[in-house]
Amino acid sequence: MATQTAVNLAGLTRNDYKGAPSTLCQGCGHNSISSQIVAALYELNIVPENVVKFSGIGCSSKSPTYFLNRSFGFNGLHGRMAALATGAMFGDVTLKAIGVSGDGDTASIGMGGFKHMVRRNVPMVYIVENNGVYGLTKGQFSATAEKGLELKRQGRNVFGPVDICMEALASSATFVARSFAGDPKQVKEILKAAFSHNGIAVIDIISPCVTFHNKEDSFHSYTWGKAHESPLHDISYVAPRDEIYIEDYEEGTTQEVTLHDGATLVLKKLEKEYDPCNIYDAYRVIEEAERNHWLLTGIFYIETEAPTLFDSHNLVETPLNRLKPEELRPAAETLDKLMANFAQ
Amino acid sequence: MATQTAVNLAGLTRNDYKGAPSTLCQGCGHNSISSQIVAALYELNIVPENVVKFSGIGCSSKSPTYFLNRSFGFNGLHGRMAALATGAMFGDVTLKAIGVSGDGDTASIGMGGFKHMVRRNVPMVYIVENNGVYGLTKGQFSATAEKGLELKRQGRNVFGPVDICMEALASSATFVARSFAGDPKQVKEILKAAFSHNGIAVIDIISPCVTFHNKEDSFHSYTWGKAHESPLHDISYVAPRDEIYIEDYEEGTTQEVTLHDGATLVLKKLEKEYDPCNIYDAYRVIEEAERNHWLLTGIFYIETEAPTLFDSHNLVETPLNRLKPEELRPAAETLDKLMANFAQ
Amino acid sequence: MSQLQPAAVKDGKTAGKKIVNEFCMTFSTINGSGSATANTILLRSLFRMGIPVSGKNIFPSNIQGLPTWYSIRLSKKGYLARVEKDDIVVAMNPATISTELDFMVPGAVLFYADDIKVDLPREDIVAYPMPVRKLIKEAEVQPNLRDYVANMVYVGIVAQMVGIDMNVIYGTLDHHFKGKKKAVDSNWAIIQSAAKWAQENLEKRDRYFVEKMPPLKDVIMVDGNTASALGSIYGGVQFTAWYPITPASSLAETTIEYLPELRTDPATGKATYAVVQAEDELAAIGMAVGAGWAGLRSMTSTSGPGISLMGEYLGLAYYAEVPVVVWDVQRVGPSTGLPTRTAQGDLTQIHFLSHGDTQFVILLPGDAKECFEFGWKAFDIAERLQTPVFILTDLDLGMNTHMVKRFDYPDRPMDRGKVLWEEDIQKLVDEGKAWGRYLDMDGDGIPYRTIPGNRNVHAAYFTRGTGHDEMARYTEDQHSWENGLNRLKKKLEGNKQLYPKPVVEKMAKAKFAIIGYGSTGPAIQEARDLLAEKGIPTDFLRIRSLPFSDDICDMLHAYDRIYVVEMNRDGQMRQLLAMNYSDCGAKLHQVSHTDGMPLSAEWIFNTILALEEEK
Amino acid sequence: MSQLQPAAVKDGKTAGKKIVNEFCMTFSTINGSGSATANTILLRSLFRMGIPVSGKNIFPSNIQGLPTWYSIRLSKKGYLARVEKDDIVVAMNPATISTELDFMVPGAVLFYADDIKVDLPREDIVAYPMPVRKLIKEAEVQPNLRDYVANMVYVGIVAQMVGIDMNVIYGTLDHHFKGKKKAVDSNWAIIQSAAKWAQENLEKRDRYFVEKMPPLKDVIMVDGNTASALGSIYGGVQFTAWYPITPASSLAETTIEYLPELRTDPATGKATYAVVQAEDELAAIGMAVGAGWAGLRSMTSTSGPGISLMGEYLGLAYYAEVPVVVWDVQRVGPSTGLPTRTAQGDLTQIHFLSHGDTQFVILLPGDAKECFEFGWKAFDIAERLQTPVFILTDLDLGMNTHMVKRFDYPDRPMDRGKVLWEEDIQKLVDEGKAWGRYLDMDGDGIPYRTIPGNRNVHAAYFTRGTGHDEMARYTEDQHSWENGLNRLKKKLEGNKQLYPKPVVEKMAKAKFAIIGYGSTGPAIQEARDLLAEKGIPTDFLRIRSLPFSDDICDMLHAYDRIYVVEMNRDGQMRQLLAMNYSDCGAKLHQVSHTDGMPLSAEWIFNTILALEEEK
Ligand SMILES: Cc1ncc(C[n+]2csc(CCOP(=O)(O)OP(=O)(O)O)c2C)c(N)n1
Ligand SMILES: Cc1ncc(C[n+]2csc(CCOP(=O)(O)OP(=O)(O)O)c2C)c(N)n1
Ligand code: SF4
Ligand code: SF4
Ligand SMILES: [Mg+2]
Ligand SMILES: [Mg+2]
Repeated sequence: MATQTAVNLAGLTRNDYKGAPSTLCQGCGHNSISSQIVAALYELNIVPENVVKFSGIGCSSKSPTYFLNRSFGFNGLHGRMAALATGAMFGDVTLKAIGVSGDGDTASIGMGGFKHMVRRNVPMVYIVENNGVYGLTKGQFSATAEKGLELKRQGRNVFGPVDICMEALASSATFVARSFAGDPKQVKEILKAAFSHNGIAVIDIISPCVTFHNKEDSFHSYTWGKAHESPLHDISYVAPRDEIYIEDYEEGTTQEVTLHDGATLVLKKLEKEYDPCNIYDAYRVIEEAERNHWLLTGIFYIETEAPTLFDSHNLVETPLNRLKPEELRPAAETLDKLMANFAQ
Repeated sequence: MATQTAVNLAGLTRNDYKGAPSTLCQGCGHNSISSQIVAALYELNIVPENVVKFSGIGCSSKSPTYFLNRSFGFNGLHGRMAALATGAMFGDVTLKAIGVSGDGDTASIGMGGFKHMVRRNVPMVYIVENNGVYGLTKGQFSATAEKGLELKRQGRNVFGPVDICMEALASSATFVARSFAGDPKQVKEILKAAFSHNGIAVIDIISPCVTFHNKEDSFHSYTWGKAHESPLHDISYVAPRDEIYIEDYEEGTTQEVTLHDGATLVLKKLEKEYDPCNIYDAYRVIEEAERNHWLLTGIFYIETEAPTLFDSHNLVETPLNRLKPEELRPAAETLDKLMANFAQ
Repeated sequence: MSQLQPAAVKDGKTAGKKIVNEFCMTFSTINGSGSATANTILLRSLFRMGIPVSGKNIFPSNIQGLPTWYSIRLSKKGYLARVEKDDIVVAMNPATISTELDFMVPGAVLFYADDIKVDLPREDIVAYPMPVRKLIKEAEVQPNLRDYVANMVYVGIVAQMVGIDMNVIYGTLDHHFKGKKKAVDSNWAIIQSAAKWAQENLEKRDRYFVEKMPPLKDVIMVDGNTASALGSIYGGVQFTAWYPITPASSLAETTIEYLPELRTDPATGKATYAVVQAEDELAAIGMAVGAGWAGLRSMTSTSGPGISLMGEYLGLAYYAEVPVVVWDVQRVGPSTGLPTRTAQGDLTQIHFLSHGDTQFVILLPGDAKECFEFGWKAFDIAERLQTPVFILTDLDLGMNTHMVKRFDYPDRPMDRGKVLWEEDIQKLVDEGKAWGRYLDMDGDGIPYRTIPGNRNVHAAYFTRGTGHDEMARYTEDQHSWENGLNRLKKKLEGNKQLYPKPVVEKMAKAKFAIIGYGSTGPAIQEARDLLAEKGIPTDFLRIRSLPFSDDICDMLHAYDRIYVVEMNRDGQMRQLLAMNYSDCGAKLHQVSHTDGMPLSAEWIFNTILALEEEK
Repeated sequence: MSQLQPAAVKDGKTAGKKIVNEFCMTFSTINGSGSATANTILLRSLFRMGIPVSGKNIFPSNIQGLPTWYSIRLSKKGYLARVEKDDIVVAMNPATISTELDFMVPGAVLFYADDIKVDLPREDIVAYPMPVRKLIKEAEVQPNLRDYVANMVYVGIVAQMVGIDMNVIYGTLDHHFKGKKKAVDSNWAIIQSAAKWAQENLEKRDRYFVEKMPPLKDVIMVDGNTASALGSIYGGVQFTAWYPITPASSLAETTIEYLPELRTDPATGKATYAVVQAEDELAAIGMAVGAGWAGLRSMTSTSGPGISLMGEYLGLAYYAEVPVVVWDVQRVGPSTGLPTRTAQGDLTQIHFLSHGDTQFVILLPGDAKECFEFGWKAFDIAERLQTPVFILTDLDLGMNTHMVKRFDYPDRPMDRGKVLWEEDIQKLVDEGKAWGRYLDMDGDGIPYRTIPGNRNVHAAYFTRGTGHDEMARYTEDQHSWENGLNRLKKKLEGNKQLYPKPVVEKMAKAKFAIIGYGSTGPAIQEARDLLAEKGIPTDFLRIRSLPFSDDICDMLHAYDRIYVVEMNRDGQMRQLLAMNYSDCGAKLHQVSHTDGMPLSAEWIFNTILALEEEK
């Protein structure tokens, strides 16, 4: 008797969410994030054909090959994922988009495009696999490298790090989170919430580069992260159809946020009083964390009602890329009318 | 008997600070800013030969032709002033740099370069002549255009504006201010303080485009600005050699900040309790102003001690561009030594 | 105020001869003063009188206060190119009047605002003062409209003096202001009073007249950018990402203007298209490539500096095989150059754009009608070949108003190329056929593509600019690379039937051929007539696309000498021809020149003549 | 574990003949395993034995876990090009062993880690197992170092079997680890034990031997990027802005490595230079242009994708006349292509980079020595001509280690070009001479420039990419534009004495000429010898710069047939030659090919032979 393979509500196995074997280094943080993307989508019962993947160039940007073989994907140019994805998503706005970028890809060369994509609130899960270094080109400083960091061949970094979450916030992002590849459960829960969000969901995931930047005492390493990660809250994602049931429920210690598709985000507050719907709180804790060199994780900010880029375009119901020629070429009479107007 | 022309402490007349006649539209905010640049430098007794000017492309970016004829200047590419200036300033770090950009130039195409220049704390007065529109290409939306703005041929702007000051702050700018071309006195005082600052001084100046975007009810117009400008404080710049004397001095109502070159910035607080050395205050008021559509002006933030880009390079005293060939080409023996090492 | 006394025509040679519908008028004004309306009214009125006309605007790269010229050429013979001399100058700008005098032919006419000090050094010019201030004062115009209205004064006076039909002017006004009565009336009033003043006060002492001609059949007046925008719309454009830049902005802006009318669902009012103003050209092309990949008819429009920023993405589109249409409305470079002047200087750049071995399809419309035609055809070509297609126009073609045959509605259905949807993929699977994104199944170098949103489980593939094999898998394998790249070459060079063929015009016993392309056509045609008059008949080959049509090869072999006429310094088309047709290189002669002005027939004629004499 | 029994050589033809110092060894490993050190030790040891060697690294575009090959060619005749077949393969990667077998010559040798299952289909190969695991186990290596140490096992075994001097290996180890005793000892221990194992367990059944040769005089081993970095430093580079990209990164990184030692003030320890890692290539070139304008010897280094982003700024530098040096270490494009493979595919792109009519000086070093030489000369040329100068190398030249003559110290003083400082300007003023930034005072097309920081009141000017006249004033005037642009052409084409001339090598009674450039020189030279052996003597012209030297024109006229050999699909140099020398186009034949691998002599020989036969 053959063993039954487990399937999700979409009738798919975990295998259906897999990608090609990874060619990243063993132990690379990016690999563990890919696994959580697979897990999150499997658990969310999202059919891979309904997802489209994007990336730039870098080790991180290779990741989309390593999950969701059955989804279309486009590995674009270094630092230019934002524009590519923005244009591509107009093809069929019913698709869910996920983008994977690196800290070099997003915060160095890609800063401008990233900021403008966020500003347009393009509905997409935008993951920055942040290791503070250029992995694929062998260990130069990226713009998120911590000040004072020393790297072989590169000397000492004299600049303060770009804070992806702060940048997202300054550009009016509607979902801003930080996580740590060494905390897979949190990564997964945040991913699920992000997929339920209608708008840009920026997730800055500290993802150690074990080959070029994994010194115990550096912010982007596993060791440091494991020792210092400080979550703002415990995050549980509750699917639209499920009943909310949280252990250890205690008055005033949790906050619920209803997401676009009806799912609920349950945040169990830890230590700090924190309201992720309050933008001032977000600015404050991000700035505080940066200043004090804390690896503060969690969902910093979420705004569920903002219109997306597509809302403002008032598109026909049919996905644009399925329109028929006759829907695209105006009738001959219209040209006659125009010509009459241009004529003598 | 000829009339004596007034001269400043550098022995120069105002004329010595002039540029070519402006070819901008009559009444353009940019022209009034050029005048204040002339006035500030004249009053600061800065010799024009010690200044170097930069700009991108746009009406605003034409301005450097209209002041300081006796200074070198480089009108670069659209959106790419930051890099040009960063490289150029290495030539002679004793020069004072002023850059004039537009909102399109800085916040649309130039976003990435701008952010990275700020992050490097390149010592430069960086002025954004912000009119919320592309002037030179005839009235398209720029990234600082207010949400909901309607412009001829362009329709309605659906995106929130980029806030230059917020962006500067998020990139750890060390001097962040906003002013209004319709308030020449404030523009001038802020400029003076900026020239005394050792680091990047970002000044976002609302500067109406009278031709394409000057509707009474729009944020970037003269009329609206004049009616709604709300200064954080009264700003007085006191030169290093002068004694501080402020009228109406009242205990606790002023704050003094000593600038890099020994000058003092005296801020007379208006309405709000505000400390421009406190970054949280800065985030808060900028966010508040944006959200509430206030034209809040003044110096939002100043940090006088941060090292500049050049501090980290430990350059020789002589300006690099005056080094002699023998200081640049290593001696022949050094090559022999290297070759020995590469040989069998 | 030094009032200039009208001088009599002293040039014996030309005096007396009446010149009808064959001259050039230049209006010298200051930009930002609203003269565009006045000039348009005059241009259109002449057009309505059946006279072949063309208008060329020479404007500065600023918004207000600098010299601007607008030249209208009337030519009953139908010549529409720029001429280098003026017959009539209307001078509203004191700063430039002495320059204008230099360009006036003997017997020319000068209309000038009478508050300008004119020191007329030439006796062969007829000068008429225009009491602009006085007429405005009498008209009791609001102060803020005075500059604008001043231009209507010259409309009235010039119309009166050369004989433009006043009823036609009224009709044109009505058309221009879309029947808005108040605007029509107020402008009409001032035009009329100016005409009346001229009638009463000026004695006609010059030789220039306009006269009605038979109606121009099936002819329209339109600027190239509008034609391009409409061509794109009738080509079914679904996505445009653009960034403002002169002289391309009005192309995208015109799509914004017409799309809501032409391309929204009548029932729901919803759009079948999207236009995004990007944050820069890197983003514009990135978005356009993304949309092309996602199955949309996608385009961007820009000018030289934008192209220089788009190289990296276009190399990706070439290699990953993404259809996208790129308009380059050329201006004068290098660098920011002369943003408001015209040139054909981006040809070689685009041909060799992006690193590594790339190659791009380039279409070269010769007039506004072809802008429309190539506008819709470009999508067919791009989607059929799954590759970027460039369309090169220039400022002269794009921004000036041209007289041209009316546009023809597309004569064939849209070609969306080799696209596999769910059923198509399933059919292949069911038939046990292997589909690979980059597999050349038909032997024409063109693979089949699927489009995101295709929900068949076998449809998805991963797109990348890195090495990939026929199945779209990542590979660094030498042979996959080389085969892939060679197939791309085959794809573009083996399907030449898709590209517009050159247009050939012959004269009997032609001594040599002239090659040209784009906006210089009218000047070349006129120069050929001048040469023919000198006893030198020529043939003309107008190139309309790259990769070169095979016809060109035959043509090149048929002549001993070929002059390649273009508007750039380096003779870029000649360079490309010499490179492609090595055995003909020696007979290709460069006739090129770039100073920002459209080429004149005179310059082409003189240059070729000189080269002929040299040989 | 299927243990493969050593097979005897069966190929009768080759058996027995001893092959000394004339073969190729390939080490097949997995990247990230640290094999680079092992390979370098072997390469350098052979070099120290006086044997001409070259090493070529074929590595994937990832960091760890994928197949990597390192080939060492020994050639007592001095041939240094890539060969397509292997004589010896050292197989450490089970995944690729079957591929490797395909490339082995009859009689070849296979060393393989004995935990690899080898199914040896060929009887003509000698196979030696290597007990890698066992030896590592015995050596008691820390677990995290095992992969790395495994490579030292093959160093010992191969050295023992082909006869590399163990003392030399020790010396090389010492050199490699800069005398760090612990590292030297631990590696030495494993190498020795491996060699001992081989001595005791393997019977030599193959024909390959190395033997000491006389010392190579004045020869060094170095990679091109190091040579380029040093050339820049000895050229007095003051400012570098760069952005990481393979294969260019190590160029900038090497300047960072050497500058502190070579270019700080000994008294104060302060720097006479600055290196900035920019946020992208747009910024890198922007900074470099800024610094060049401000009077610094300024450069950037990148590869294809970076060049595609730099077009706009380089057009500005060309037109505004700013000196700057740009290194392009070419990799395979289009697009991201094969980032770790070599090509010469950016030539036409760069020649036509940026919109409008532009033109760039391009230097084409043929080996590491010329990388050094052109490195310093490029600054002289850039500053003399006030224009961007490109230096094109490629991955093979840049990243592989080459044997080359030692570098010569610059033989002439720096040329900072026509720069006016305070006194110079004052002198002109005092003499009543007008200076204008773009005034051609000497008639050579090169104006004088001042530099920001010059405090003379007359020194300043305003720099722009928009139209300007000789006095650097803004203008849209037609003649100023055209004159300015023509002067730029004259500047670059009228001062050709500044550019490196082509190198010509002749054979008596040459049947035709071969043209080549850059890293393909060694392969071409070897191919010429092969052709000569076939009775076809040839001449060779190695182009070293563009604009083309006048010598080239003469050369072209001297032959009936010319084969242009290069590493790209489109024959880019041939294209440029055909374009420039129209009358010679027909005799220029394309011999080009790009699959990511350096060209081999064999391929060149075969291709030319085939073309010769066709004709
Ligand atoms: C235009 C361009 N410049 C440079 C490169 C080289 N490059 C490839 S990946 C990379 C950096 C990647 O860093 P990051 O985004 O942080 O990703 P990681 O490898 O660290 O995951 C660079 C500079 C490129 N591919 N394209
Ligand atoms: C690469 C490039 N793209 C586009 C342009 C066209 N362009 C010139 S100025 C300008 C916008 C200027 O707007 P802004 O910076 O706000 O200046 P303003 O004119 O409003 O002062 C644009 C898009 C250009 N010069 N270069
Ligand atoms: S180099 Fe670093 S980022 Fe790249 S795959 Fe390896 S560990 Fe990950
Ligand atoms: S168009 Fe606007 S920004 Fe430009 S000069 Fe005129 S008023 Fe100023
Ligand atoms: Mg990284
Ligand atoms: Mg603006």
